[in-house]
Amino acid sequence: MNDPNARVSVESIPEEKPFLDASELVINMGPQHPATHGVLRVILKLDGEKVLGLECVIGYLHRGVEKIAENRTYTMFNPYVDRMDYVAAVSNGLGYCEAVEKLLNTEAPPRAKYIRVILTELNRLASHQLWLGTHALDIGAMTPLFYTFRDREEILKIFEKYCGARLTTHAFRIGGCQYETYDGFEQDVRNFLNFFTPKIDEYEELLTANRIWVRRTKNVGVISGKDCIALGVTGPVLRASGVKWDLRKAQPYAAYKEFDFDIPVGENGDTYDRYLVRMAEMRQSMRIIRQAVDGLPDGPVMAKIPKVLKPPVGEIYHSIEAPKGELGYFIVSDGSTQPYRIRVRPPSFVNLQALEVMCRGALVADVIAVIGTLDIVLGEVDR
Amino acid sequence: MISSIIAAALVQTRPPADMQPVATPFFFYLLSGLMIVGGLMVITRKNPVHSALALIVTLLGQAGLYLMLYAPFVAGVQIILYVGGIMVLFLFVIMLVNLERTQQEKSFNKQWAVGLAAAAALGAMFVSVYVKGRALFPELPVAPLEGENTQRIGSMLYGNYMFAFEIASLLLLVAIIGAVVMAKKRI
Amino acid sequence: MAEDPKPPDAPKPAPDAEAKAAAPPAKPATPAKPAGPVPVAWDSPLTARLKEQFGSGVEPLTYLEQNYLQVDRASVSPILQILRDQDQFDYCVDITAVHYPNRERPFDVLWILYSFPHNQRLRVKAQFADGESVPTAVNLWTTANWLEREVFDMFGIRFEGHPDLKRILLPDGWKGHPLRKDYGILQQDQEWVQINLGIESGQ
Amino acid sequence: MLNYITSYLDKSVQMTPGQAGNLFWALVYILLVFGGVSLAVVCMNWLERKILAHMQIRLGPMRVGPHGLLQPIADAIKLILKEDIIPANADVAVFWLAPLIILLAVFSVYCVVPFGPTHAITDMNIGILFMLGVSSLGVLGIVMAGWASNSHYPLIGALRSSAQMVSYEVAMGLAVVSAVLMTSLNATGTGTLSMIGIVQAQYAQHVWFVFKFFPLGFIAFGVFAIAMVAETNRAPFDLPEAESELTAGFHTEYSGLRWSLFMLGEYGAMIAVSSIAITLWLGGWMRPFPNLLHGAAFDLAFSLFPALTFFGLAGLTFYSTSRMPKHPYFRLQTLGLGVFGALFAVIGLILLIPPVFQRVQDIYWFIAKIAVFMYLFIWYRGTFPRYRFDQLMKVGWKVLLPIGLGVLVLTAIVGVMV
Repeated sequence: MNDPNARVSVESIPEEKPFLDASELVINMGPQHPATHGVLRVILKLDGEKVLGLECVIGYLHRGVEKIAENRTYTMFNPYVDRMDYVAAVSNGLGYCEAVEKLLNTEAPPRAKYIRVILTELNRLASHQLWLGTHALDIGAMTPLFYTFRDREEILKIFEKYCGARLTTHAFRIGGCQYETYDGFEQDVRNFLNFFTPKIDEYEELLTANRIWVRRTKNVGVISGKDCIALGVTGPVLRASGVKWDLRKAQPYAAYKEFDFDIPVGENGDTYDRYLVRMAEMRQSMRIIRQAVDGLPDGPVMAKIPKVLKPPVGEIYHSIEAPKGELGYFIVSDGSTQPYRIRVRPPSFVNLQALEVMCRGALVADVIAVIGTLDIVLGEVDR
Repeated sequence: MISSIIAAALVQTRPPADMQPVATPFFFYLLSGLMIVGGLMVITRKNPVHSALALIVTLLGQAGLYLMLYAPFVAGVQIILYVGGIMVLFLFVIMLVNLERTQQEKSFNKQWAVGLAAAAALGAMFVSVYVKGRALFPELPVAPLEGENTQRIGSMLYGNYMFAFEIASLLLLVAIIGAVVMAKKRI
Repeated sequence: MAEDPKPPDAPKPAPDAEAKAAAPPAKPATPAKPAGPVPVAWDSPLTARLKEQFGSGVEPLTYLEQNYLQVDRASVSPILQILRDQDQFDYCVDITAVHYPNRERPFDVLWILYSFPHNQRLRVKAQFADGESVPTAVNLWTTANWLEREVFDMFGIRFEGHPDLKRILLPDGWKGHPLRKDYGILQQDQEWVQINLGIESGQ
Repeated sequence: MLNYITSYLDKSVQMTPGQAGNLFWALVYILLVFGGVSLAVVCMNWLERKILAHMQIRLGPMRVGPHGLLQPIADAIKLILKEDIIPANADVAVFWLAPLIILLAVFSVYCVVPFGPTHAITDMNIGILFMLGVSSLGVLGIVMAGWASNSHYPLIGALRSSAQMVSYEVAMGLAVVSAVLMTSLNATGTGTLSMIGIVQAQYAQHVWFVFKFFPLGFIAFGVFAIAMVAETNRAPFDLPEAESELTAGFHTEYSGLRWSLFMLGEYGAMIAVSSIAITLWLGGWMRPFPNLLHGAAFDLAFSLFPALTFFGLAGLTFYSTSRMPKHPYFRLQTLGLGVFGALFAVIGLILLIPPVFQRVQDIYWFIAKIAVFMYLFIWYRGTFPRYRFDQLMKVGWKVLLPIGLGVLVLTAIVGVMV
C-alpha cells in the first residue's frame, strides 16, 4: 500500500511521522458501516484523527458478472448489467445494448435513440439525487436525503410506467427499445421537468451557501486534473478537477450529437466543486431531456435484428458516459450465440482507486466525505 | 460522586441558626473512608485507567469534605478543575498511550520497602503532631461562615493575596507557553 | 450460481474462432455464416513510425472503425511507453485479458488507451503464454494498479514490477482464477460449500 | 411529623425545601423533578422524531397509538427487554459504571435548577458553579464508556468528546462569568452565584440579562448557546457520536437498557443546559415583560397562559381526533386520542383554580422557555451538516473563546462605568 512505485505520477506528499509516538490506530471502516455505501471496507491507519494511510478491501459483493456473461446468450445477459450499478441501471443497459449493436454492425432507430436519451438522462438525475442525499447524510445533513428521495420517486414512477420496473429497469433491448412509450409519457416527462426545476434550487438552498457544508467540502479530497487522468478517474470527479471531458461530447453515442448542452467544469478539484459540478450536471440533464422530448421523432423503436443473435467474430470496445464516469464494455465474439468474453470497465472501480490519493493527510471525517463525493456503487465496484 | 449528591441534597450551605448539619460525623467518616480507599486503589491498580478513576473518587471525597467545612466554593472549584478538567485530561492521555506494556510490568519495584518506611515515618509524624499539637490547635466547633463564602474568597484573592495570585497565574502562563514550545515542532 | 448446461471444464465449441483470433491478420472468415466485417490494416503516421521501429513486432489493424495494435509480447513495454510519451495516450482506460485455452500462447492481454488531446482510442493487444509475466504498466499509468490486480485475480497472469500484486475481488484464499475458460464453476462452488458450511453441494 | 411537613407550606417560608432544611419536601421535590425530567425526556423522544419527520416530509411514528403517541413507551419496553451485551474484552466494571455516571451527573444538576422562586430542590450559594462542575462530570462517563468498550470506534468517540467538552467548557465558563458579573451591578453592588439569586437580580434590574448592555449580554448568550450545543454533543457538534463516521461513537458497543441510559443522559443534559441559559439570560421563571406590563390586568392575563396552553393542546388533539380515519380499525386509537385531549382539557381546567395557577405560573414559564430551546435543538439537527473535528476546535478556541473573553472584559468595563 505504501510502496512508492504505486503512485509515481502523483505528486507525493511526504508522510508525517506520528506525533509523540502515540500508538497508531488501525481501524476497519466497513464492510458494515453506515457511510461506506454498501460493503466497502477501508482499513484506516490513523494518528489520532489523521489518516496516515488507507487501503480499500473490495469484493464483498462480487458476483462474477463477467463469468456469468460467458454462459448466457447476448439477450439473456442484458438484465444482468442492470445489477452492476443498480442506481443507474438504465445507463448500464444503454452501454451494453449499444456495444452489442456495434458488434452486430446495426443501429437503433432514431425514435429509440431519443427514448434512450430521455430515460438515461432521467436515470442520471436519479443517480445524482441518490448521491446528493447520501453524501449530505454522510456529512451530517440529514434532511436533503429525504428531499432527494421524494423527487427521485417521480423519476422512478416514470420508469415504472414505461417498463414496469423501478430500479433494475432492463429498459432497452439490443436493437432499440422493447416498448413503445406509453400514452402520456411525454407529458409525464414534461411535468417532471417542471416539477423538478425548483427542487434543485431547494437542494442548493439547503447546502450551497451553508457555512458548515462549505467548510466540510472546500479543500477536502483535492485531486488535480493530472492526477485524475493518471488514475483513470472519469465522470464528474474528472470534470470538477478542470478537465472538460464528457463522452457525450467527445465521442457522441445514442442521439447526443443532436442536443445542445454544456459540460460543467470545476476548478479546484475539491469536494465542493464536485458537488457544484454534479448540481450543474443535473440542470444540463434536464436541458437535454427537454430537447429530446420536444423533438421526439416518430417511427419504429426496434431495429430489424435476427431473433437469435450471432455477432460475427470480432471484438469491440464501446463506452458511454454513465453518471459515475466512463462505463465501457469490451466484448469478444466467437460467432456463437454467447459472448466469448465480456469485460466491463466500471467507473466506480477505477474511481475508487483515487480514494487513497484524495485522503492522504486528511481526517477521518474527510474520508467519509471523499467516499461520498466519489459516488461509488459497490455493485459496480465488485461486479 | 455520591458525596456531591448527598452534599447537594442534605448538607446545608447556609444552615439556619437553629439546625445542626445532618449526621456530620457519619459523613465525615464516610468521605474520609472513601478517600483512603480511593488513594489505596490509585497505587495498587495495575491498570492506569482504574487508578485514575480511583483518584477521581478521592478528589470527589475531598470536595465533600470541603462542603462539610462550609467551603462550598472550594468544593465546586475542586470538582470543576480537578475532576472535570485535569482528570479528564489524565484519562485522555492514558487512553492515547499504549497500555499493554503497563499491564505486564510490576507495579511495585524493589524500593517498596523504602517507600513503606517513608510512609510510616510520615504517618508517625502526623500522629506525633496531632498528639503534641492538641494544645496549639484547640478543638473549636467549625463556625459556619456568615453570609457569602464565595465573596470572602474573592476579596481575599484580589485583596490580601493579590500578589501571590498574580504570580501563580504568571507561572501558569509560563507553563502554557512551555508546553506549546515543547509540543509544536515548528512555530 | 445458475446451472451450467455444459460440462464446466469444456471450453466453448468454437475452435474456428480461436484459431482465427490466434492469428488475427485478415484471414477470410470461416466457411460459416455471417461474413461480418473483418479487421483490415490500419495506416497512419503513428503506425508508420511504430512499424519503422518495431518492424513485424507490431501490426496495426482496424475493426469496425476501432483501431488496435497486435503487438509482439517482447515489444509491449517499449510500445506502451512510446504511446504514452510521444503519442499522448495519457489515459489508460482499461487493462484486461481474454483466455483461449487451445492456443499455444493462450492469453490475449489488452490495454485500452485513450488520448485526451487527440480524442482517439487505441487498443494494444499481445499474446502471452501461461505462466509468462507481463510487464507492468503501473509506472506509466497509476490506474493500472488495480486493473492489473484484477487481471491477476481473474486470469492468474502475473505482472512483473507491479508493486502489490494480490487478489482484489476474490478472497485471498481463493483457488484458481475464474475467468479462465477451464475453470469449473460448479466444482469450485461445491468445494467451498463443503469446507465452509460443512454440508454437501450447494448446487 | 405532620407539623414538620406542613411547616414548609406556611406562607412565610419563602425558601426552597433544601434551604429550609425540610427533608420531606426536599424528597418530594426530588421525586417530582426527576420524574418530570424523565417524563420530559420521553416526550422529547417522541417530539424530536415527529418534528424532525415533519421537517423532512415524513410522518414519523404513526403506528403505536394515535399519531405514534405511545411509541416512546414501546421503545422503552423494547430497550428494557433487549439483550444487554457486554463485549468480551470490555472492562466490565468501567463499562457498567459509565452510563450511571453520566446519568448521575445530569440528574445532580437539577438539584439547583430554579423552576420558581421556591420551586427548586435547593438553592446553593455556589449554584451556577455547582451546575457547571457537575455537568462537567458527564464527560467522565463518556470517556469511561469509550475506553471500557475496548473497541476503536468508541475510543475515537471518547477522545473526540473529551477534547470537545473540555474546550467548550472554557468558552461556556467565560460566558457564564459575564452573566454573573451582571448580577453584581445592582444597587447593592453584591453579585451572586446562586441560581435563584441570579434570576432575582434580573428582576431587580428590570431586565433579562440577554438584553443588558446590548449587545454584550446578547453576545455572551450567543456564545453560551453555541457552547451548550457542543457540550451536549448535539448536531452540528455531534462528532462523538457521528453516526456516519464512528457508527455510534462512544456508545457503539452499548445496547438495550444501558444504551437507553445514555440517551436519557443526553436529553437530560439538553434540558439542564437549557435551564442554565434560561436562568442566566432569559429571566428564569419570570414571565415576559414583568416590569413593563404590570398591574392586575396583565398579571391576570399572563397567569391565564398555562391554562390556555393546555386548552390549545386539547383543541389540537380534538381536531386531530376528528380527522382520524373513520374505519372501525381505528376506533380504539380515536378513542385514545380523545381521552388524551380530554386529559389536556382537565389539566387546563385545574390550572384555572386560583391557588393552583398562582403557584404553577413560574414553573409554566420556565418550562415554556425550555421547550423553545428543545425545539431549537431539534431544528439544528434537521438543518446543519456536521462540523469536522479540527473545525470544531477552531470554532471553540479561535472564535468562541476570544469572543467570550472580550465580552467579559467589556461587561466589566461597562459595568464599572455605568
